[in-house]
Amino acid sequence: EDTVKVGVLHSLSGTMAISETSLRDILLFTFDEINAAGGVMGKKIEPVVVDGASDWPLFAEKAEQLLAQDKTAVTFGCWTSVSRKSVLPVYEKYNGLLFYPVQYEGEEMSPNIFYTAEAVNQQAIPAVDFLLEDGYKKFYLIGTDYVYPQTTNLVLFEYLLSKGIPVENIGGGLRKDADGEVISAGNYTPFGHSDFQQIVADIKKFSASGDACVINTINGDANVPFFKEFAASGLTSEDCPVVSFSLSEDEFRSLPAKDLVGHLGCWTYFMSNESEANKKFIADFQAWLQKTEVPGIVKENRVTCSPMVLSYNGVYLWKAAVEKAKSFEPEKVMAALKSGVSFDGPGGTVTSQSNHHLTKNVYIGETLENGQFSVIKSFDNVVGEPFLKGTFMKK
Amino acid sequence: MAVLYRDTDLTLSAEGVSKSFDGFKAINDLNFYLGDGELRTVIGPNGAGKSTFMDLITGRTTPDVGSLTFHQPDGHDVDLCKLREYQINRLGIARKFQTPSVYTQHTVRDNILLSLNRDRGVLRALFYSETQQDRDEIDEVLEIIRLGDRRDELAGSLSHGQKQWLEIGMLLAQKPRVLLVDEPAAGMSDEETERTGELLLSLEGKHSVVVVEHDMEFVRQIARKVTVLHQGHVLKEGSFDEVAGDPTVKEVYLGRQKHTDAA
Amino acid sequence: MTFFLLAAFVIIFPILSQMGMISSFQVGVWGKYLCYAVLAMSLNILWGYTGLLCLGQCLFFALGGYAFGMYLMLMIGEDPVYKTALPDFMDFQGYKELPWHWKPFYNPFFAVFAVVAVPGVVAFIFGALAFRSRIKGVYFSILTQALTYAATLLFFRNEFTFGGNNGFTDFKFIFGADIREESTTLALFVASGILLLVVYWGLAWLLKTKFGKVQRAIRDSENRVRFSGYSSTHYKVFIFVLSAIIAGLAGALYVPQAGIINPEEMKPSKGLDIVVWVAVGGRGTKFGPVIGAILISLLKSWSTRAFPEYWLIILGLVFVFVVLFMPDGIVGLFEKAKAYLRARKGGESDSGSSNIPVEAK
Amino acid sequence: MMTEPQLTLEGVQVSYDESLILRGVDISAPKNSVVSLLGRNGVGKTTALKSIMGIVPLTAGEITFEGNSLTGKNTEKRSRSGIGYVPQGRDIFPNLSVWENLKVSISVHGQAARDRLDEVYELFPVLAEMKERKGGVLSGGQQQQLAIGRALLTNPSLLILDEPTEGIQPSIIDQIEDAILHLKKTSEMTILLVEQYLDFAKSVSDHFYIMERGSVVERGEIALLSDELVAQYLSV
Amino acid sequence: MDQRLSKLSTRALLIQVILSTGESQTAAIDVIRERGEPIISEVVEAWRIGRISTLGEGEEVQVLIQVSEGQYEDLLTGSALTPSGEPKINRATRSLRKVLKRIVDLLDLKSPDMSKRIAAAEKLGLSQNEEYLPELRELVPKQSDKKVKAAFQEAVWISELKNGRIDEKISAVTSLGEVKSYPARDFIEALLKESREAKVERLDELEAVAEIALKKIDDHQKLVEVASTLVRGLSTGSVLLLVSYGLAITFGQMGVINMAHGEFIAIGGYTTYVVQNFFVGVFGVESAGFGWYFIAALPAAFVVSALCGAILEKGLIQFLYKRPLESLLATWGVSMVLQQVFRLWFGAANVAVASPEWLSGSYELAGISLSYNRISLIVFALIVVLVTWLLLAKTNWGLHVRATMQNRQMSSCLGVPSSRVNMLTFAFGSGLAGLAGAFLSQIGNVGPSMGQTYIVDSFMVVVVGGVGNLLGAALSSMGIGMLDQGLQPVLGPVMGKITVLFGIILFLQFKPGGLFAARSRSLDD
Ligand SMILES: Nc1ncnc2c1ncn2[C@@H]1O[C@H](COP(=O)(O)OP(=O)(O)OP(=O)(O)O)[C@@H](O)[C@H]1O
Ligand SMILES: Nc1ncnc2c1ncn2[C@@H]1O[C@H](COP(=O)(O)OP(=O)(O)OP(=O)(O)O)[C@@H](O)[C@H]1O
Ligand SMILES: CC(C)C[C@H](N)C(=O)O
Ligand SMILES: [Mg+2]
Ligand SMILES: [Mg+2]
Repeated sequence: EDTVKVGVLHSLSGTMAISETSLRDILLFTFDEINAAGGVMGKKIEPVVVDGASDWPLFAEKAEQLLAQDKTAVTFGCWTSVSRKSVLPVYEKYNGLLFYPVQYEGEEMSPNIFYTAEAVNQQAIPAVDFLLEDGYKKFYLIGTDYVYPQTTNLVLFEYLLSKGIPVENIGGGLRKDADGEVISAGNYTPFGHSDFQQIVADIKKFSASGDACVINTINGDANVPFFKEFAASGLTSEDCPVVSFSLSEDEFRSLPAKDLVGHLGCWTYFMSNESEANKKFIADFQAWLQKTEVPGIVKENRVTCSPMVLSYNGVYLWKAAVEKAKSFEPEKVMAALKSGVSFDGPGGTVTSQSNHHLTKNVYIGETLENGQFSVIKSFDNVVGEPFLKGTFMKK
Repeated sequence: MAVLYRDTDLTLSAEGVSKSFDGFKAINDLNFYLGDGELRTVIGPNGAGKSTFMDLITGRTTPDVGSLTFHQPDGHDVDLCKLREYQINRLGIARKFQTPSVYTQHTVRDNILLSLNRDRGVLRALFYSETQQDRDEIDEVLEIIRLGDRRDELAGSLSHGQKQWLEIGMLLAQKPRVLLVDEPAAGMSDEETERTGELLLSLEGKHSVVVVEHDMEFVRQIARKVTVLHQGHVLKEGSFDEVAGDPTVKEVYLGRQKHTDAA
Repeated sequence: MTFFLLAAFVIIFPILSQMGMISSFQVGVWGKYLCYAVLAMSLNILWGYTGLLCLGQCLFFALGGYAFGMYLMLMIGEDPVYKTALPDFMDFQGYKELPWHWKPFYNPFFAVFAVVAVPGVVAFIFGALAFRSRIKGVYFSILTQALTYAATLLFFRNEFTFGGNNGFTDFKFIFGADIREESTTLALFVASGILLLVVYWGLAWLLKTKFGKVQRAIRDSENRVRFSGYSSTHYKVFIFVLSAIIAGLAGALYVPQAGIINPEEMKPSKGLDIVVWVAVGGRGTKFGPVIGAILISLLKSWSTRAFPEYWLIILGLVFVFVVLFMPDGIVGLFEKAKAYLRARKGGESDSGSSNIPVEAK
Repeated sequence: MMTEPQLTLEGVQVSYDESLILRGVDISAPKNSVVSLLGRNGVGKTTALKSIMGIVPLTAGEITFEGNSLTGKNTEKRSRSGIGYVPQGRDIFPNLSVWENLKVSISVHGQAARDRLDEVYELFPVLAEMKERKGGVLSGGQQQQLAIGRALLTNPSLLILDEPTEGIQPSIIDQIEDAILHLKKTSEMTILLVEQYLDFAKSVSDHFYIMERGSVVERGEIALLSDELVAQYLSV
Repeated sequence: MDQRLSKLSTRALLIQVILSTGESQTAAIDVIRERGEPIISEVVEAWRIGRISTLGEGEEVQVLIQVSEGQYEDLLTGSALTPSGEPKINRATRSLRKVLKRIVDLLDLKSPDMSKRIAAAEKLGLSQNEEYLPELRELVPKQSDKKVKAAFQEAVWISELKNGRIDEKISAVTSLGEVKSYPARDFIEALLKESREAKVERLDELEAVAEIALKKIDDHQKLVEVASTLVRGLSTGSVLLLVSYGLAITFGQMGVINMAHGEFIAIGGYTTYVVQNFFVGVFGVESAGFGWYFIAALPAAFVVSALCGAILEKGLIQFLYKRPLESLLATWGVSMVLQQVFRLWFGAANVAVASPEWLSGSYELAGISLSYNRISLIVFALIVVLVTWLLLAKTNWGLHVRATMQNRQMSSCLGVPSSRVNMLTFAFGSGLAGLAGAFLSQIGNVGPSMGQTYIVDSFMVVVVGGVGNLLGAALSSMGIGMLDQGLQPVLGPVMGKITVLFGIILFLQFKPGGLFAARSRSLDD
């Protein structure tokens, strides 16, 4: 048998499809690219694509199907943390291997999952460092009401305090428990929230005295009404820049770019990266898009972005680890990963760490009118650290 | 000549009742007393408030002012305005509606079964099992309404007149103290109307009955005391002949009385 | 008859699995489907037989699931990330001790009690309010949808102490058994099967009682029922609570098999899914909901793997097809076929099969 | 009466679900006459009327109106071609006001209908009094009057009345009777009447048909409606 | 100062700023600071959004401003030009932009555009930069317009809070209190705090006036807050109204439980997107013509959705009038199909719809900020209500709709063309949904599942209003919108929304048939 089955587990329908379909696309591209170059240890990759349909129990079921029925050697998939959490027990039960490519709140390290994702210290912390350096003194926290934004903002809250920012300069509201300990920082909206009038009015007040910025962990398409409202209220990035963690080039395709010019993003890859590797990567991907026949893949105006590249890197890291371990056995592959394998990806070199995360470069970028980022600062070889909560507390 | 008014105890009395809808007085200072075992006929022009009055008694609507009292045999008086429909029904006041209303998705037999005068609480319904007596009662009713041969058909597939009969059967099955019968003869042939009349007459004495009808022949057949409602108020009360001879009643209601005269 | 078919299935399936003819994965999947079937039945007694279209049935399912999930979370012990007795998400959200309302859930009996009580009480309060004020028809439906929507938002909140968006996952033990063992999977399947049979039988019994008749009478003409001396409110509250409890039980058994419970499970769209199961299978039929839930889930499971890009279209067209050509669902089609065979001697039986209104022809 | 029939039913069959309700009904109503259709409860009178309106589909037979077959014409076309219908059970539009109920007819049938309005108000003064009230809250008899008025406004050449006197007070029944006789005299209208109120039927009709279990069993001029026939087919 | 530089024209200076780096750039900026020509802000803005590009290399280099797609102007001469090669976009660095922004703000102080002057004064005042104070002071008396003057004066006072002498501070605080300056609030509070904490020399008088001023501002702010909340409530209500009005017809009037309503909204959104792209193709993004795309999109969205509605009615819904509950199942299926069709056609990602210029920005009225798209939303909602009402209440068609919906069979018996009425009504309702989609594209997402966001809300609005009652739907959407916005400041968006939902549940306890319940005497309604 000269093929190896590989699972692709993303939502192609439902609310998360807006983000996840692009990851399916890039994965299929990567497989084709690897197969064209001779496959993995001589075996061609045979993708098994399933639709998790933004339905978390279905994710678990599909994961089990991939492992138990299709006997895939590895799975690339999941976007939301909850989907990852729902499949985690399945991978542990079958001792499988999952590559998770999207920035997340951390606080997790399953023996069966490899996180190519940005940890909080590879995205939120560098972004705040940059803002502090740039002279911003007031920080408004806003996010979607669930685990990732809440956790990230709590970490940032601690971090900002540790950097000497007074509490009153952290906007969005605080909630404390009975002992007076802060348990939530920031202003939160439900998923799919569409009415940001009040919040933007609040931000306008907050930023009136200058030197203020917004830290945005709103997830998914609620960003569109947020930025539309933000722009409509007359605020610009010079007055009060917004740094977002869930908006990549791919999301910009659906945002009116002119409302976003000058706002900031922080990722471990930008499409505008000048490296040769990246240029080739983009060109190959575009060429692949034109000739692929998978239904529902949009061919025009496609871009690449960090989650896509982290998916791409994941596949190559897996390939490298398989070749290092000389086995498709998930356990051995994971051991090889933990021992540290590297890949020169489009966003620079990434190296796997023993804590199941990656060492990678982090870039701060500024949004351009064409939906691209221009890099304004980079941090090289940042070591991914999933457990951050509490580490900045002085007292 | 039938006895017009037997000096019996009352079962139902309405005093000073008014009810208006968006300013329109459907019932206007109505006083009405129903004796125990009495058969009363109520007539009156379309829109006089006859059905509305029944609505008030059965709890479908509540009066704006006035009192509605049910006099129980044990001497207790119950204020009907405070009760919900099912509570009023459980006191023993049952009604046939002007447009036939039956359980269309149930068989004819089940329509009767559900109307039997048994404990109608939730738990009893769960652990209810049919007794021989129930079966007999059902058969008896089916016999009276002559739907025995259609007992297992869905009530929804009956014709208009058959539904009328079925609803009368449901009324009988409840064995109520007071029967309110709104236009029982509508849609029935003359023969059947007469039979309905006989049926109602046979209830007299055992049950109090209020019948609303426009069919004067029928009214004449069953009439004891007749009440004429007009514009929500009692216009006249008395024997059939007294009422039918009244010029106002003639004017607002009977018209030239061709058919009644002929009979 | 259908009961014995179901019973046979529930018995034979595990035997086949023991013989290695069915994978443990399949057992797990079918175990979930059985729970779905129970859930569908719980809606059917409300909608099919009482005419109360509840769009929030998923709420009761999820509440049962959450109640049992709390127990499962506590049973994880000190194993995963933080190595404390608290569930991980609590460490994660900075709790120092277990909130009071979590404590009794160490006791499995309490958990089972809560599985029944929580959905029951919620249904009772909501039902008593709604039915007393005679909310009915679509008003009732939309209200139940509002209720489940509000609950979803509430459960999404981190501070609601139920894990927010991520909900409960990574269960390890159930009644002392390792949840990942195949034998546990099988046991859960059997438990779901038994629940299904009991509910199926119970509902069949219920329908035959006078209660069942009153129920259907309420569906046809609730006012008439009231004027016949029945308190339709009491009946409706009773059936609503019963249905919620059944849904809760289904949810409780579902959660250990699905391995996750989170607020997504009570989203209004889930409530609609259940309605669709019932409608496709045959509303107001005993077997319809079971077959509808299982077939649709199977179709979804199969098509998301076989046609990941097209499955929504396939499923959507199936619904449209069912409505147009099987007005009484799959079961209705069988009934029609049976009736047709019976009546064939009677010559051309008219187009009655597709209730296409006359004026539209 | 030698005029050609305004309406004929030939061998009309109708069935609900599996059971045959009309088993070949033949009726013919001469122009400008009043024809009564009589029969016990459940024999299929209403069903026959519905089949004329096209509300229930025929399984066999043919209906001809003014010389044209109605087959294939939907209800709406039948109404427009001049058939007015007062159904059993009234079928008032409950949330339209009385005036709007009438206006539905006017809006379809135009000026001719508007001309009739005064006539209708004269016949049923209550409709003028209660113009603004919602149809659904009227009393039973008032609704019946509204239903008749509404049908008259469609300016029909064939008026179908299903138990029009049901629930109506005696004085107004008299007026309806007068109105029917008047219409017969002053217009070309043909009336097909289903009625349980025999005296009424007798006094307005020219012809009668008696139905029994889905078929017509007797027919003739109204004068021929003998007590024997009544006893045989109309009593229990 | 560099003599050579000051001889250069402003345009040439700008070119130097753009092309050079380091010292020579700084020098050029210093000179530009002295100039007051509007071209500076034009160029800076163009630079910010990536409209400045260079052509050629070395000595030959030309700096171009992009006027619109493919159209350039030579910066040096200001004349239009068709580039001979591919112009290379030149971008300002972030820090440079910040510096230039300040210059532009200063420049704007003298801009002929009033709103620019106001904005600049506001901004410079808030920066409390000592350097700007003299200029601001100097400019106050030169302002002829009252509003502008007030803005300049306020800016001066705010700046004085930090940079003035103590007596100036006190009078500034007092004056700011008088004009109830909102932006000053935090500064005054900071001043107060500073004074209180500085134990050595407490400035009692300053503290006293600061307290008074704060109170005045706060009181005023409360008023403004209430008014703003009202406006926001209106606008939220208008969104609800738009998304639910189509449903009030298809569901409320026709009884079709239309789960595909949301997808009709999406059809409207996508139509807008397509029209936008068409306009971009024909006119280019920059052209004046593009701004009109939205005007064209409105009827297009209506027509396309209405057509789809008509097809759906003819192909499916018409068979279900006797089985309304089944319409739920069928339309749910349709909704799934449509969503996936959107994904396959337009991609799974949302698509971008830009607001035309005239819908962006906002208008300030007595401290209440009214953004143009929200205002037009409210106006538009009003129009929709009016037109719908006129159609349904005043036309024969409306009468037929209502008659048909109440009793299909009977209306046919009276000659109402019921199947055509059905189709048109459904199409109209769907068209309204499409219109809503077009409008939503201006404030939210356009994507395959955009409709799902609104479907729960839409049904709620219709039910709270009383099924079948259009006025009820209008009132209930406004009510829910107000309640939502009223609660948000107190409870936050999530708890606010939850409270609204429970509020609705409670409301229906008292009004089980909605605001305007249809009353009926029939036993089985
Ligand atoms: N809910 C209501 N809203 C408005 N008006 C009402 C309502 N209920 C009854 N009415 C009015 O009250 C009057 C009395 O109606 P009711 O049905 O009691 O008359 P009735 O005497 O039974 O007449 P009929 O002999 O025609 O049945 C009518 O004019 C009717 O329109
Ligand atoms: N919707 C239906 N489904 C099934 N059977 C029906 C339906 N409607 C009527 N029938 C049956 O058809 C037969 C004829 O009914 P129809 O209504 O025509 O009688 P009718 O002569 O008008 O009686 P009535 O004088 O009581 O109005 C009845 O036996 C009835 O049971
Ligand atoms: C922020 C999101 C894009 C992904 C994140 N991991 C989540 O929890 O859903
Ligand atoms: Mg009446
Ligand atoms: Mg009839």
